[in-house]
Amino acid sequence: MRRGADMTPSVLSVENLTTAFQTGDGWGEVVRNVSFTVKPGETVAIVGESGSGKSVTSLSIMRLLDPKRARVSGRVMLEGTDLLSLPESAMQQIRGNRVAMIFQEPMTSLNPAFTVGRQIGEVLARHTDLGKSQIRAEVLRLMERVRIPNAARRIDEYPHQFSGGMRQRVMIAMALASRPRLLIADEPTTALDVTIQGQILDLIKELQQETGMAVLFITHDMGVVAEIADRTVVMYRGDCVETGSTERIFAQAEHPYTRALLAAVPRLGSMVGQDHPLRFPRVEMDSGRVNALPPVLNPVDRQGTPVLSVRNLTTRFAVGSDLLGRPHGHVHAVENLSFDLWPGETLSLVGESGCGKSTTGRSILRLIEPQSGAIQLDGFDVRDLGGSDLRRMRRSAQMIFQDPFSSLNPRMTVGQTVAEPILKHGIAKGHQARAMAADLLAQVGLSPAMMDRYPHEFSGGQRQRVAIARVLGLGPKLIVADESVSALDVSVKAQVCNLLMDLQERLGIAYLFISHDMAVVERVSHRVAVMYLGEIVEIGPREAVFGNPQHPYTQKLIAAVPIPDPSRRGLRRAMAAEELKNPIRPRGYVAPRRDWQDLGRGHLVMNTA
Amino acid sequence: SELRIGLQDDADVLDPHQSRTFVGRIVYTGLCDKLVDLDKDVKIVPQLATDWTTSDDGLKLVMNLRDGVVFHDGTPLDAEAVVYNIDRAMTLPESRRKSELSSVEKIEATGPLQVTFTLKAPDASLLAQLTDRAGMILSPTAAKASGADFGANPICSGPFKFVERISQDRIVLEKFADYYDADRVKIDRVVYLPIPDTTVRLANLRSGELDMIERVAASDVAGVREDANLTSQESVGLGYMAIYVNIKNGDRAANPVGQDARIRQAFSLAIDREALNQVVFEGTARAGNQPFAPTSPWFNAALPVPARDVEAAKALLAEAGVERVSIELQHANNPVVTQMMQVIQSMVAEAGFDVSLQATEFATLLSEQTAGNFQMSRSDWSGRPDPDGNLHQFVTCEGGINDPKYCNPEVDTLLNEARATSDVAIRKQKYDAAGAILNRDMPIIYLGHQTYVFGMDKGIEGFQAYPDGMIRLKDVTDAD
Amino acid sequence: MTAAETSLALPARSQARVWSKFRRNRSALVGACIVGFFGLLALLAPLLPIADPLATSWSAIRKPPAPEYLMGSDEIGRDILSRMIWGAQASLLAGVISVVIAMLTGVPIGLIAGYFGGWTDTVISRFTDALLAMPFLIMAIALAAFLGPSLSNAMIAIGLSAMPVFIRLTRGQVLSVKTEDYVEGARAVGLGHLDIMRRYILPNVVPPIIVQATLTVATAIIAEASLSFLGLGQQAPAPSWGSMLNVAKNFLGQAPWMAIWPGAAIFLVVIGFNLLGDGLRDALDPREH
Amino acid sequence: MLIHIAKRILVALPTLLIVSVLVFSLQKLLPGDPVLALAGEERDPATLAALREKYHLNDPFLMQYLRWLGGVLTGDFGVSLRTGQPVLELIGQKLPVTIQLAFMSMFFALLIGIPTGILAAVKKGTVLDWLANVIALSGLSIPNFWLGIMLILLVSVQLGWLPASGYESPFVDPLRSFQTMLMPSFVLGTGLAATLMRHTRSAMLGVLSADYIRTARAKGLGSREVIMTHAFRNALLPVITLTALLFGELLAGAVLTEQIFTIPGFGKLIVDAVFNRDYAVVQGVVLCTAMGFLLMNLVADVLYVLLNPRMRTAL
Ligand SMILES: Nc1ncnc2c1ncn2[C@@H]1O[C@H](COP(=O)(O)OP(=O)(O)OP(=O)(O)O)[C@@H](O)[C@H]1O
Ligand SMILES: Nc1ncnc2c1ncn2[C@@H]1O[C@H](COP(=O)(O)OP(=O)(O)OP(=O)(O)O)[C@@H](O)[C@H]1O
Ligand SMILES: [Mg+2]
Ligand SMILES: [Mg+2]
Repeated sequence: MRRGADMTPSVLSVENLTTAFQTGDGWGEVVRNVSFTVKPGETVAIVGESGSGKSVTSLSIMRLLDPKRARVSGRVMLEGTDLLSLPESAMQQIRGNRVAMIFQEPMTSLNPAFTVGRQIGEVLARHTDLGKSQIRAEVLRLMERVRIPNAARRIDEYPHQFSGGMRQRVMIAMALASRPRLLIADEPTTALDVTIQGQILDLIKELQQETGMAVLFITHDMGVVAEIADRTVVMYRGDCVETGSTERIFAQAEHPYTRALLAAVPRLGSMVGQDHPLRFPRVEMDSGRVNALPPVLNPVDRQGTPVLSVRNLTTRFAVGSDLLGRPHGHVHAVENLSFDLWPGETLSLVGESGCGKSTTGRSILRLIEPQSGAIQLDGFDVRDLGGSDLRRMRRSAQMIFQDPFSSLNPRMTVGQTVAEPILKHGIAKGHQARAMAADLLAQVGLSPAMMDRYPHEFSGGQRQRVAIARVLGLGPKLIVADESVSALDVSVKAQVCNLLMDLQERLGIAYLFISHDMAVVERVSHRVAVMYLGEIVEIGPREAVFGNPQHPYTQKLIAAVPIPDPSRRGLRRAMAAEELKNPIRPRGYVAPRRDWQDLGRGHLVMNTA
Repeated sequence: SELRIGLQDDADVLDPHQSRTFVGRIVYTGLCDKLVDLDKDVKIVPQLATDWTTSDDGLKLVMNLRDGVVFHDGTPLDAEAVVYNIDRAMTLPESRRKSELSSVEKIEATGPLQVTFTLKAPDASLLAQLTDRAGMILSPTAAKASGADFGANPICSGPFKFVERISQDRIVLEKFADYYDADRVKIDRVVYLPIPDTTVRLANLRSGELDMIERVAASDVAGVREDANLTSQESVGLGYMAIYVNIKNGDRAANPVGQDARIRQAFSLAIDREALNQVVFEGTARAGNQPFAPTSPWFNAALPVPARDVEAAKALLAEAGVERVSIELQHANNPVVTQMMQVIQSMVAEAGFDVSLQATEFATLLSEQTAGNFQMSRSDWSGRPDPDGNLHQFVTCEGGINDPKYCNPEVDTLLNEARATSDVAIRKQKYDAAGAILNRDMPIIYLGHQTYVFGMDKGIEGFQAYPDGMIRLKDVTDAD
Repeated sequence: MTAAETSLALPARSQARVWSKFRRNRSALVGACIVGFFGLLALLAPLLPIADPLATSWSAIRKPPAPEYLMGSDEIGRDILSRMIWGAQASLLAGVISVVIAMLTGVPIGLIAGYFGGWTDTVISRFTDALLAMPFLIMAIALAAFLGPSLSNAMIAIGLSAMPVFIRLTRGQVLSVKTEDYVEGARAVGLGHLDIMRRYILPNVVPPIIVQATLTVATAIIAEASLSFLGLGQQAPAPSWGSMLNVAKNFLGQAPWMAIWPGAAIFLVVIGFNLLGDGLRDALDPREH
Repeated sequence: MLIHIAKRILVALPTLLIVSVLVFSLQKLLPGDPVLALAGEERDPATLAALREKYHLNDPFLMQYLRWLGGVLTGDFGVSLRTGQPVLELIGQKLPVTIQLAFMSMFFALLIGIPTGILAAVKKGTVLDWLANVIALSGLSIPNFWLGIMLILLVSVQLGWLPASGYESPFVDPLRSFQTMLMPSFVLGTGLAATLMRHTRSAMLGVLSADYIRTARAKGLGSREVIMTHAFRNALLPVITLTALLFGELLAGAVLTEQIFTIPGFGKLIVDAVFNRDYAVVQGVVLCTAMGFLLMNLVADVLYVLLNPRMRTAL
């Protein structure tokens, strides 16, 4: 049906769209001469790395940019009307009505002060003549349509009472309310867990089939593109470098940038038969040539003493408190966790949001106080350490955080940031420390000339390198990398992963690699532990867990990962809409006894009840 | 008709025996009659007492009381009531009247409407004391019932009776129908409203919110006089404005000004009192150099208000062997006093005094002054009808308010003698003699005398300003 | 370098940038000019060819502005212009120093309360509440009595009574900054509490404090007037804008100019400080463009 | 919710205790002898001694404090040294006045501060922003006494529109009560408006850049609706907390304003009490204002919770 529709008039036709922003010194163009069309019932994806102008393009179409700071030129034709020349009041009639939009951040895109029912109903109140009760009925219908369970009850709840995936459904319901001709989805699944992402993508596809609306889908994830888009527009630094059918782009991309982009995408299953973690290939930007890099060959001696040994670790957070200050219950964030990690090894912790991955990492470094359990770290008994010992211990174990934007002090220069731990631990002084910092920056591939810059003057990948340089100065034996590459673009993600692997090979550092990105995990780890509601449900060598997943949860997790191959599209399994469970237990709850089945070579699986 | 009067302050407790504020006395003028009253010339005239005689030795004072007077609660006024009141004023622990009545040995009812005071020593000032709160007669029934809490619901025998009081907001009185002189009371209701800010007080008068205000600021007097809707009345007060010099009250007296009378004289000579009056009071006050205003019969004409003489002042300083004198001067922090002190500061600077001013909040000023923690201190005295009240307690060695701790037996003798006789000519002679000594020793540098200026609506008639600054409401009519 | 890295243009060095950002901010510049102007007046008062601010003249009581007295004369015949210029000293000092005192005491206490939490926080918070509930007048008179009357003690009194607001404000900010990753990061690399508070938390809680400080400058300048009335602030006859206003209020009808000049000056300075504060906040924030 | 309120009240108790200890100690620091201030021109030593005895001024500090505290706990706040009235009665007389003044002033402050704050945020960097700032700041930098007297001279004396001063209870004469309070509460309100405006502005600026504002606009809502419902509702939260804090400042400002307009409220009561060293009154009034202040904070806290679904549903 779609192929044959080439001659139908397009819903949206963008011609030579150029957007410039007012900056300190004049106007800077961030989107240049972008042209594409979207036909009814068609899905067009815009891909490109962070900052390439995808969002600006969509916001320009919707005229949501501040006209005082942004200048948009070109033509944006929506079924024959040029949106750019409409007066603002007419544009308000179009927004939310003929064109609807959903945004990346489900957590912040809904107004926390109003119920979801009201927020969905607002669109109807604005664009239809329905009465109050009719609106409510319609909202209910919409909520059911986007498969929100218990819609009748949840219509009067507030956004914070919804999980990320459910909020995104609310956003979609809001967008669909007035049956738009075109839906613009700006990275609608980026912030979601893989399983939830799969559900949302399914939903959008389904709804599109029902209504025949056109979808403009913005993403940086090639797997998602392959799964959803009929045609693809590739953007690179504000330019549209390539447009074509998704199959063609994946099969024979013309522009080197597109090829580089595709090469950098980690593919689940590509590690079959590999014994060691494998570096990402390096791509030459101008030619698009791909050079494979060698695997990480450092030895892991599992006979020796582990650098980290965790036994029965439990961490809980109190929730609420009554008049006497006693909590109503506890979040059982980490429950009875045990594992070992040897020098030079990467153990990945995977699992959905809220399953306790970060809490595990933070407990090990004593950034929060665990309830019980034993932690041996490089000879320290972590749970028994006092002030000065704790500080010495911290030289051995370090942490890198997920969000490169919030993990560096915005008011300290990068040089100061990197030199500070060196100075504080008395490793070096004055000029020497500065020289060391420069050296560390060089080690992570940054120019020492950047030392006097502030974090906001770096890209996300660079910041993550700074964060790594900073902890390297202390010569750690263990680094807890908490989603350290999750927020990065594919190419940058590859670089940072490669950097981590280089350092491991050179310095024998052990990583506790926390991530929900299964494809990356498969590439970098020696062993993998799968967490679910605070517990490890499956742990074992990477090839065993990925090749022979035993626990149903592990299987589900792997199945949900989108595959960057348009030809394998449609293999998706219908997944039930569900919310992530929260490990909150009432006061006095006793965790059940668990036992694990040993499948050999250290592959353990929790027995399901 | 209702009369709304703006007062400068809120009255304190409405018990004449316990109260101490000037505005409180204004309220009593309507509320509580006294044994005797003052006339415009500060002569003592009958009020509740119709006539009185003093024995020749001056130790007995016999008073005959008016017949047919009743208190607001209906209790008739008789000799027993007066005896009860004077006893209460002398013995109630909270009484502030004790020193005023200190010369009284006892009081007895010597007839149904006659009382006899027996004195410890002759006291010419006693009658004058009885023109004020010491002579106010409360209903004994009410006073016995309420004890020290009389102020919550005061019951006297004045032309108006108490209705209500909301502290800091208003005190309301209404005409007492059984008043013995009721015909002369033409007002039905009086409301006293405390409004401390002079500008605001005047604004209220102008806008018609008030019918009368007391103590119009000097800077506003001209405006009131020019305003066609307003009239004004004024009278030179009984009190004085002065600077007290620490002569012997503790360590802080050890300074040139405290130790050398010539330096004090120089200070006094360096002040242009008339200019002070013009600049600060726009000419409404009186320049002065004695505890009595030049308009008072007790004024010592032999010591006229000196003209400023900077050269003479310098000469005196030279004689005392100093060229410049540094001195600290504390004063109350109200704007007029502050203005006045700055003028004085700049005047005496030319003669060689480096005065550093210390604006002090009033309660602090009082206790510092008592404690002797001052070099010079600027303070006012509201004045008493009898000359004794303006002098004795300030300058006699044991005087209760002798904060400079000045002590000169000669002065003590003169003032005690003046107190003991009721012969006006002899008293005048003694006060003149004491005044001459004080003018030489100068523990207190008198600066002048304030005038009470009342502003009122054109419609108010029959009001007379008295030197004691009280608002007497008999015969006052309100045209609106 | 890779594509993503080069996409950012290299800016000039940071200090220079703060300065240039500040200079480009027009309202901040206006603010700086106003404050600078009055500051300069205050500093240069002794050198300017103006009348003695203390010299009285009985023949020129409350004269309206005229060539001889450009801003008129006051209630005892002093030149208001020169009193305005000399008064700038006391008023600016009162405004600035007391705010500095309030910040120097309030910010560290708030920092400690917010950072450590628990009992420390509870105790400090209760005390702060108590201080906030305490009337300024009582604190001021008591402190005056304790410290003795002078301009500098007035500043201390004003500063201390403005302190609790800074404690609260700082504490609230710290509570939100404390949860940032970079603070946890600092803990993870083994920095001590002092370092974390000083280098990680403090700089990031400063912006709202600057705004509060510039607002407090206004209150402080006016508070100085009410304190001098209590014998605590600038002692007569030395001038301050606040005390000039205080005196002027008794002559509003007869000599309005006595109030207009100091009133206008306070107004301008307050505006100046607020604009300056806004500009400073924006310029200090490396993230703002 | 009830538990939350109960907890907040429990927390307020120690604060009140601290306040009472602080006032008590500060009073002891005050120079000036209460008895001298009381005695006036009378200095008879026996009288002074009797007064000292009567008011237990010779007792040790701790005794005095405990006696007072014991009294307060049994509902006896002592009597005014100056007027002899029971302190509780005085407080009862002034409390309605102060409450009326406080709320009317707060109304003015909000009326001026919030719209200008919103306007300034929405029009950030424009002339309107500047103007709103100037208006709000002028309220802050014009001293209350000055504005008050100017208004009296203009509105009452020149135009004769409103009474120059005084107070009337709203239960006796609502219209006049409103009229007498109009100017004082305006004067008091303008002083607070600046702070409110500045904070509203910055809260609005923060909210206006939030994602959900973009969502609201993407729905096709008009800018009015976006600003007034979506943005303002969220910007309101920090402003509520601030408003409660401002009640403290309001009481401080009330001192001068009540003086000028001769309103018999707490401000005037406390000034007179301090100047007369009327300790029992100072003590009682401060405790009472502290309670009021804490109560406002509690109300703000409850409002905050009610308006903040995130917290409301957590309770
Ligand atoms: N309001 C703005 N003012 C100035 N520059 C802007 C503004 N919004 C975006 N830009 C710039 O425009 C460029 C394109 O940004 P855009 O948000 O479209 O990127 P994107 O492709 O959506 O990236 P991401 O994947 O990170 O969302 C970036 O360099 C960004 O810094
Ligand atoms: N400080 C805290 N107080 C209370 N609950 C907490 C706290 N930190 C984490 N939790 C809860 O503990 C659980 C585990 O959180 P954690 O951050 O470890 O999850 P995660 O696996 O890292 O998730 P994500 O992938 O979203 O980062 C979650 O339910 C979370 O809400
Ligand atoms: Mg984007
Ligand atoms: Mg996490």
